Amino acid sequence: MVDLRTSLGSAVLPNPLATASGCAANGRELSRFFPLSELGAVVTKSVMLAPRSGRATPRMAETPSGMLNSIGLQGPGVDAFVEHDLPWLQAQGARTIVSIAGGSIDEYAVVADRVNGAPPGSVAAVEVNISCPNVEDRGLVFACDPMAAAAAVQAARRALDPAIPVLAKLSPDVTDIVTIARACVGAGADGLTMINTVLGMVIDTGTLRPALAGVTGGLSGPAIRPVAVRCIWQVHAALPDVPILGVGGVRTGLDALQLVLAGASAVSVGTVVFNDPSAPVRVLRELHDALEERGFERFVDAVGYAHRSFEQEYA
Amino acid sequence: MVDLRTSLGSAVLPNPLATASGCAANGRELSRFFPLSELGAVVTKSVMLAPRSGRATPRMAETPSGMLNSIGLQGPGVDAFVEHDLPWLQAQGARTIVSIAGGSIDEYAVVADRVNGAPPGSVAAVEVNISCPNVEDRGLVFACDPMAAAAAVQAARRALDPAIPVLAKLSPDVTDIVTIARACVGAGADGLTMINTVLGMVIDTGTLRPALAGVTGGLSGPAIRPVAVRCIWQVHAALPDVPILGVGGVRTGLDALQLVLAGASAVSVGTVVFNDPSAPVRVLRELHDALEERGFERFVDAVGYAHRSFEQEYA
Amino acid sequence: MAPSGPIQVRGEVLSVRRVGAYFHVTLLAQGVAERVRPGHFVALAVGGESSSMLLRRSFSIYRAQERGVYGGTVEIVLAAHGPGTSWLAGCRPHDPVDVVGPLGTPFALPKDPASCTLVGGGYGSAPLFSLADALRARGCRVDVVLGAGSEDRLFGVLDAKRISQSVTVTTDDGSLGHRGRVTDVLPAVFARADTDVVYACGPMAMLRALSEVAAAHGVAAQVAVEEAMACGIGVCMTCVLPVVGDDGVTRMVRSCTEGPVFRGESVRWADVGTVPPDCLGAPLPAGGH
Amino acid sequence: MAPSGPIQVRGEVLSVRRVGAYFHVTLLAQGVAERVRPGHFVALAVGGESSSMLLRRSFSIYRAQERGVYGGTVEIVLAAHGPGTSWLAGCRPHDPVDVVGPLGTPFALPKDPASCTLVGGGYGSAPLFSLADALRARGCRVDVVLGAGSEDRLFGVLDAKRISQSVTVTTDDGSLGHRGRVTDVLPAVFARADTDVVYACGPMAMLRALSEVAAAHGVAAQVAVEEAMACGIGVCMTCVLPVVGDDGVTRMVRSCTEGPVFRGESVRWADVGTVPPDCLGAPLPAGGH
Ligand SMILES: Cc1cc2nc3c(=O)[nH]c(=O)nc-3n(C[C@H](O)[C@H](O)[C@H](O)COP(=O)(O)OP(=O)(O)OC[C@H]3O[C@@H](n4cnc5c(N)ncnc54)[C@H](O)[C@@H]3O)c2cc1C
Ligand SMILES: Cc1cc2nc3c(=O)[nH]c(=O)nc-3n(C[C@H](O)[C@H](O)[C@H](O)COP(=O)(O)OP(=O)(O)OC[C@H]3O[C@@H](n4cnc5c(N)ncnc54)[C@H](O)[C@@H]3O)c2cc1C
Ligand SMILES: Cc1cc2nc3c(=O)[nH]c(=O)nc-3n(C[C@H](O)[C@H](O)[C@H](O)COP(=O)(O)O)c2cc1C
Ligand SMILES: Cc1cc2nc3c(=O)[nH]c(=O)nc-3n(C[C@H](O)[C@H](O)[C@H](O)COP(=O)(O)O)c2cc1C
Ligand code: FES
Ligand code: FES
Repeated sequence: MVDLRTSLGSAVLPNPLATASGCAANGRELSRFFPLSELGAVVTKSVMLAPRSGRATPRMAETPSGMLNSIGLQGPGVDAFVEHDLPWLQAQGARTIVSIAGGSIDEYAVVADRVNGAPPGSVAAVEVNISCPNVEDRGLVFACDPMAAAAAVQAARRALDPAIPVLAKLSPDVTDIVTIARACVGAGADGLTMINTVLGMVIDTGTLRPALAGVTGGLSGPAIRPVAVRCIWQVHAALPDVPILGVGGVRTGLDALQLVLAGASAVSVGTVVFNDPSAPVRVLRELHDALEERGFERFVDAVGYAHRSFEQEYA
Repeated sequence: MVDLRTSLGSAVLPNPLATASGCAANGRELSRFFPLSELGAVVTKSVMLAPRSGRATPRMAETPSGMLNSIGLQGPGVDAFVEHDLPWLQAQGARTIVSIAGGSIDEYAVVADRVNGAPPGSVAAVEVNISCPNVEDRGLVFACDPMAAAAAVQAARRALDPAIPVLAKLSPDVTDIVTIARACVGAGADGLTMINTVLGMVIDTGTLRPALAGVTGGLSGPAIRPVAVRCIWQVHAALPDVPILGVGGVRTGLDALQLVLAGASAVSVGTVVFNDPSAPVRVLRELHDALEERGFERFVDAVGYAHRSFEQEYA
Repeated sequence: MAPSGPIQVRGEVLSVRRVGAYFHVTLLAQGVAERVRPGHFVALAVGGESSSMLLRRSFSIYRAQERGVYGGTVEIVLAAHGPGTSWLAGCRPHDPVDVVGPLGTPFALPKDPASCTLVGGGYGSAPLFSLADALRARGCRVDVVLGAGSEDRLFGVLDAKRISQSVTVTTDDGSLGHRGRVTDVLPAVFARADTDVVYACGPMAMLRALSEVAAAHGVAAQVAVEEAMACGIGVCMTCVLPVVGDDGVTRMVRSCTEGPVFRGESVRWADVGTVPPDCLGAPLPAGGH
Repeated sequence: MAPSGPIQVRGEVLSVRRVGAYFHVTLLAQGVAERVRPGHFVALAVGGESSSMLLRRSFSIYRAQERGVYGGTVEIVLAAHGPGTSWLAGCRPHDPVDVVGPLGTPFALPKDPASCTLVGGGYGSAPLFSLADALRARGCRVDVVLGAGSEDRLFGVLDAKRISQSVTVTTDDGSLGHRGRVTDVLPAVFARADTDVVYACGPMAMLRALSEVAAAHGVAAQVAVEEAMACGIGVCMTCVLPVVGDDGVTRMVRSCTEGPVFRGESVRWADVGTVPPDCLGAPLPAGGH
């Protein structure tokens, strides 16, 4: 038996497996396939201040070993979320990482503040999804600029009880992810979630037009796993003390292990849930067995392990 | 019969199908599977000034619907290339797009100059691979900075006969590809090739170390096709008059059609050649039939067509 | 009470039979059948272990049997249309197929005996046969209308005769029955059968036209829609369409969970594929904040 | 003259038979067999049409027949090791498999009758049987040494007896023959057979050790290496290893095209997996320009 406990900042988790924001709704539907308490954490769909309808359909297109989505953050708004979803999740024994989003620095602050008002113990951590367009700056995505990213993270951090760790969720669509990571940590992020989807596009060869109503969309799934591993590797090398929640294309326990060896302290399963609703618990089991076979007694010893053997060999 | 003729700047091609740099060596091996003259163009492996051994092995890892490579531009050096490969390609009736690379602005200039000295008619165009580390600037990749990208393109452009079109090959690993595209066009690029590989990484869960000797590598294949379509779409929207050689994950004629509808005037088949050595001619056939079924009489009418129907609907 | 809610099981192909333009696939899927009600669907993983196709394909349940010779089975009728459905059509007995189901909200059944007209477009007839059984068990009158492009795209005409008062067939090309659309013949059927409720499954355009005809004749409509679905289980929000709630508010509603069966008049057909400006949480008009 | 060079054909699985720890797969591949010479390999596409596995898998050709009952066939011996080889092992008769071959540079045959020792490690024995036939046709003496981890990982021991003067078997666990490595027994075989040339195929570590033993005994070595290959046809440059040319210069050479067969002493075994600093075009030492 491998000791699977891990932590993301001050959030202590019984194991490193989590859902990914937007790939598990707010837990109810998946709870029909396995008890949410078996996971290290449930990461909820990014919530904004007001209810949102999201974008028009088509919202998805299948791609080789992946998919493209453009949902547009459909959701009930933070008040309904805090009132209905958080208590339900707590009652299930889930550890909830609340993903928040905003269209302005102010919105991040207000949403974080409302989450801060949730009953004590119902929020294990807050993940700040900064892959949103900033309506106050020509729609530029916060995650693509270190200053904007830092400002959004700082707004959330300030609104929240210091006991609640804040994770900044980074986009891979940048020239230098380490710079963005540093900016977020400088702004008070206790940890980082990597990666959000990769900007992509599919053209429908029947209609001869973009397949998604939103034209471009986010690419996810096993296709992007090598990008996630690379981002985690780069950031862990630069900021070895900052915990990382790894996400991107995890399908099996060995995939999760890759992210862990690159530097992730916990791992989310996203798109693969659509293929296999019980994937999070399956991947957890497979990861456990993979660690055991490789002689790890504690999960945390595997975090970033590929750097260690690498430095030894080449240093 | 669809009229398949197309052009990349002043280079007129009988059809839009090409190989991709580094995925067809310098043509000899593929010519055992089909006559190179059947393609619109052969894009050769990026050549540098001196012979290069490339990196240590392992140089590749398979990934879902793709692969990672880190070859390190192994090659014979430009003089041997001009002496042995270009005449052979010309004798085959191939139209050759010569891909050049450099570790410094000066190297781009010198390599371009040597290519310029090749027998007349043996070079249809020059593709400038700017996804190389600049040894004079802390190893920063030219393609990641508009100034550096422009300088490399300009060095090549100046060394070459104005009758030879220059294509700048862009990397998708940037926050804003349109800025880089504009810089390259400003520096004299007659066209753009998009996209080079996406930076990725695989960790070997057996050795618990990076799978590639080069640690990170370039992700290619159908997995990245949505990224290629998106980059072509964005740049064609911003610079509709600049011809684009599309590349990234093309496996079928319908995949090629996606790149064309997004704005590509020609399409390279790269990694899929490893799966199917006759893919370039198969994709050409499939693309022809797909255009015919959709009522296109001329290939060039399909270039960027998805923008047109899109503007009509939403403008 | 029967167990309810979806489960995930490693199923197995028992048989694949060609039926006209379609394939009738029987799957062994332990534990699913006892949960099925008419209108439910299943989501199947496609392409095998090394598949590049990540998303499941959804299919209406044609028949579910708690125990046949082999244990619980689920039957579907599929059109081999793209790579996923072609892969399924090419499966052979004993091939493993991962099954998630039953999914979705089934057809609502009338509490009292009523006259029910069941309308299927193409393979959309598949879920109507078990529905007919359930309705007849409640003493309802059942009339069936089946439409398709051509004769080979009709499914279950003979079956339908066994279970209904009347069967009316339409084809676009006139290769069988009335040449035209199901909506051409519906008013006559409604009149003849004195229809209280119409149940329908088929292409969106048919459901839309049918919902209008039903509304015009004061007939309640229960329609099973088919929207592109990434997950089928309610977690991804790709399968939404604008639906008016009992409170009069339009919401973008998941067709995999709140649907696939909706009341015909609750779907804002003209706005499918858009977010109507009066929808809850719709983006503010440009210039707003 | 027989046609030469590789072709690409849509082949078909004729049979898959378990042999010890391996699978013996017979493929229908029109036009390939007549081009095959001993030491050639084939590259097979794996996973079917919707496969997420893009790269072909390479296999030594065990046997190639220009016309059997079914037309030209190619046989391979495979270890189901990862997803691609497992997929092949799970194929059934009539499944289509795309075949590219024959590929690579085959074994060089001696011009005059010579004493040849053939050494196979695990499934590495597969290409040796057709080689033995070719050598015997030239009047050569053939002795065979087969080694593996355990008995079930030996391939073709009985076959080998038919075609050779002597067969020596080694296993790491002693389950058959000598307990130990092939290199333990080679000096004795060389002495007994007065070996001129040793031909070998198997794991890299075995080939390295064997090349050293051969050099020490003044025996020429022809070894077929196994490097990870992305394309198999010479276009990608992933499969390189450092090899000393006739001009004394070390180059990173493609094992799929210049190889897989190399002269044992030409491979810089200790430097495989690196780029030796004296290799043509090696990076300059840090600090250089
Ligand atoms: C509730 C429901 C019930 C259905 N019942 C049946 C049935 O009984 N028989 C039958 O033949 N088909 C049915 N379909 C349609 C069937 O799911 C699609 O034809 C199938 O998913 C297409 O997959 P493909 O690989 O062939 O095509 P592709 O075009 O390659 O599919 C690509 C992606 O788009 C999605 N997609 C494409 N077309 C549709 C569609 N029409 N509906 C939903 N998703 C789509 C696929 O699921 C996949 O994710 C049903 C769909 C839904 C939503
Ligand atoms: C010239 C040559 C001849 C070979 N002959 C045989 C044979 O006769 N019988 C046999 O069982 N195997 C043989 N192999 C090895 C066989 O190609 C690999 O075992 C197989 O590619 C592994 O695929 P996989 O999907 O099972 O493993 P995976 O590990 O999933 O493969 C992933 C990728 O790595 C490559 N790869 C992994 N291991 C190897 C390897 N050992 N050699 C080359 N590529 C590898 C694969 O081609 C694939 O691209 C040969 C290899 C070469 C190069
Ligand atoms: C349908 C869908 C919806 C998503 N919604 C969100 C979201 O609301 N907030 C967020 O931070 N990430 C969202 N993501 C991104 C995922 O959380 C994850 O970062 C990404 O998909 C990569 O992981 P994967 O390959 O495991 O899916 C979404 C992804 C998908 C596929
Ligand atoms: C093995 C390999 C080697 C490559 N070498 C080069 C190169 O030398 N120069 C270059 O510009 N691109 C190189 N590329 C990138 C391809 O030309 C192409 O841009 C990329 O692979 C995306 O296309 P694809 O998905 O069709 O392969 C290489 C790609 C691969 C897989
Ligand atoms: S298909 Fe995912 S929510 Fe409906
Ligand atoms: S495997 Fe591609 S060059 Fe050898």
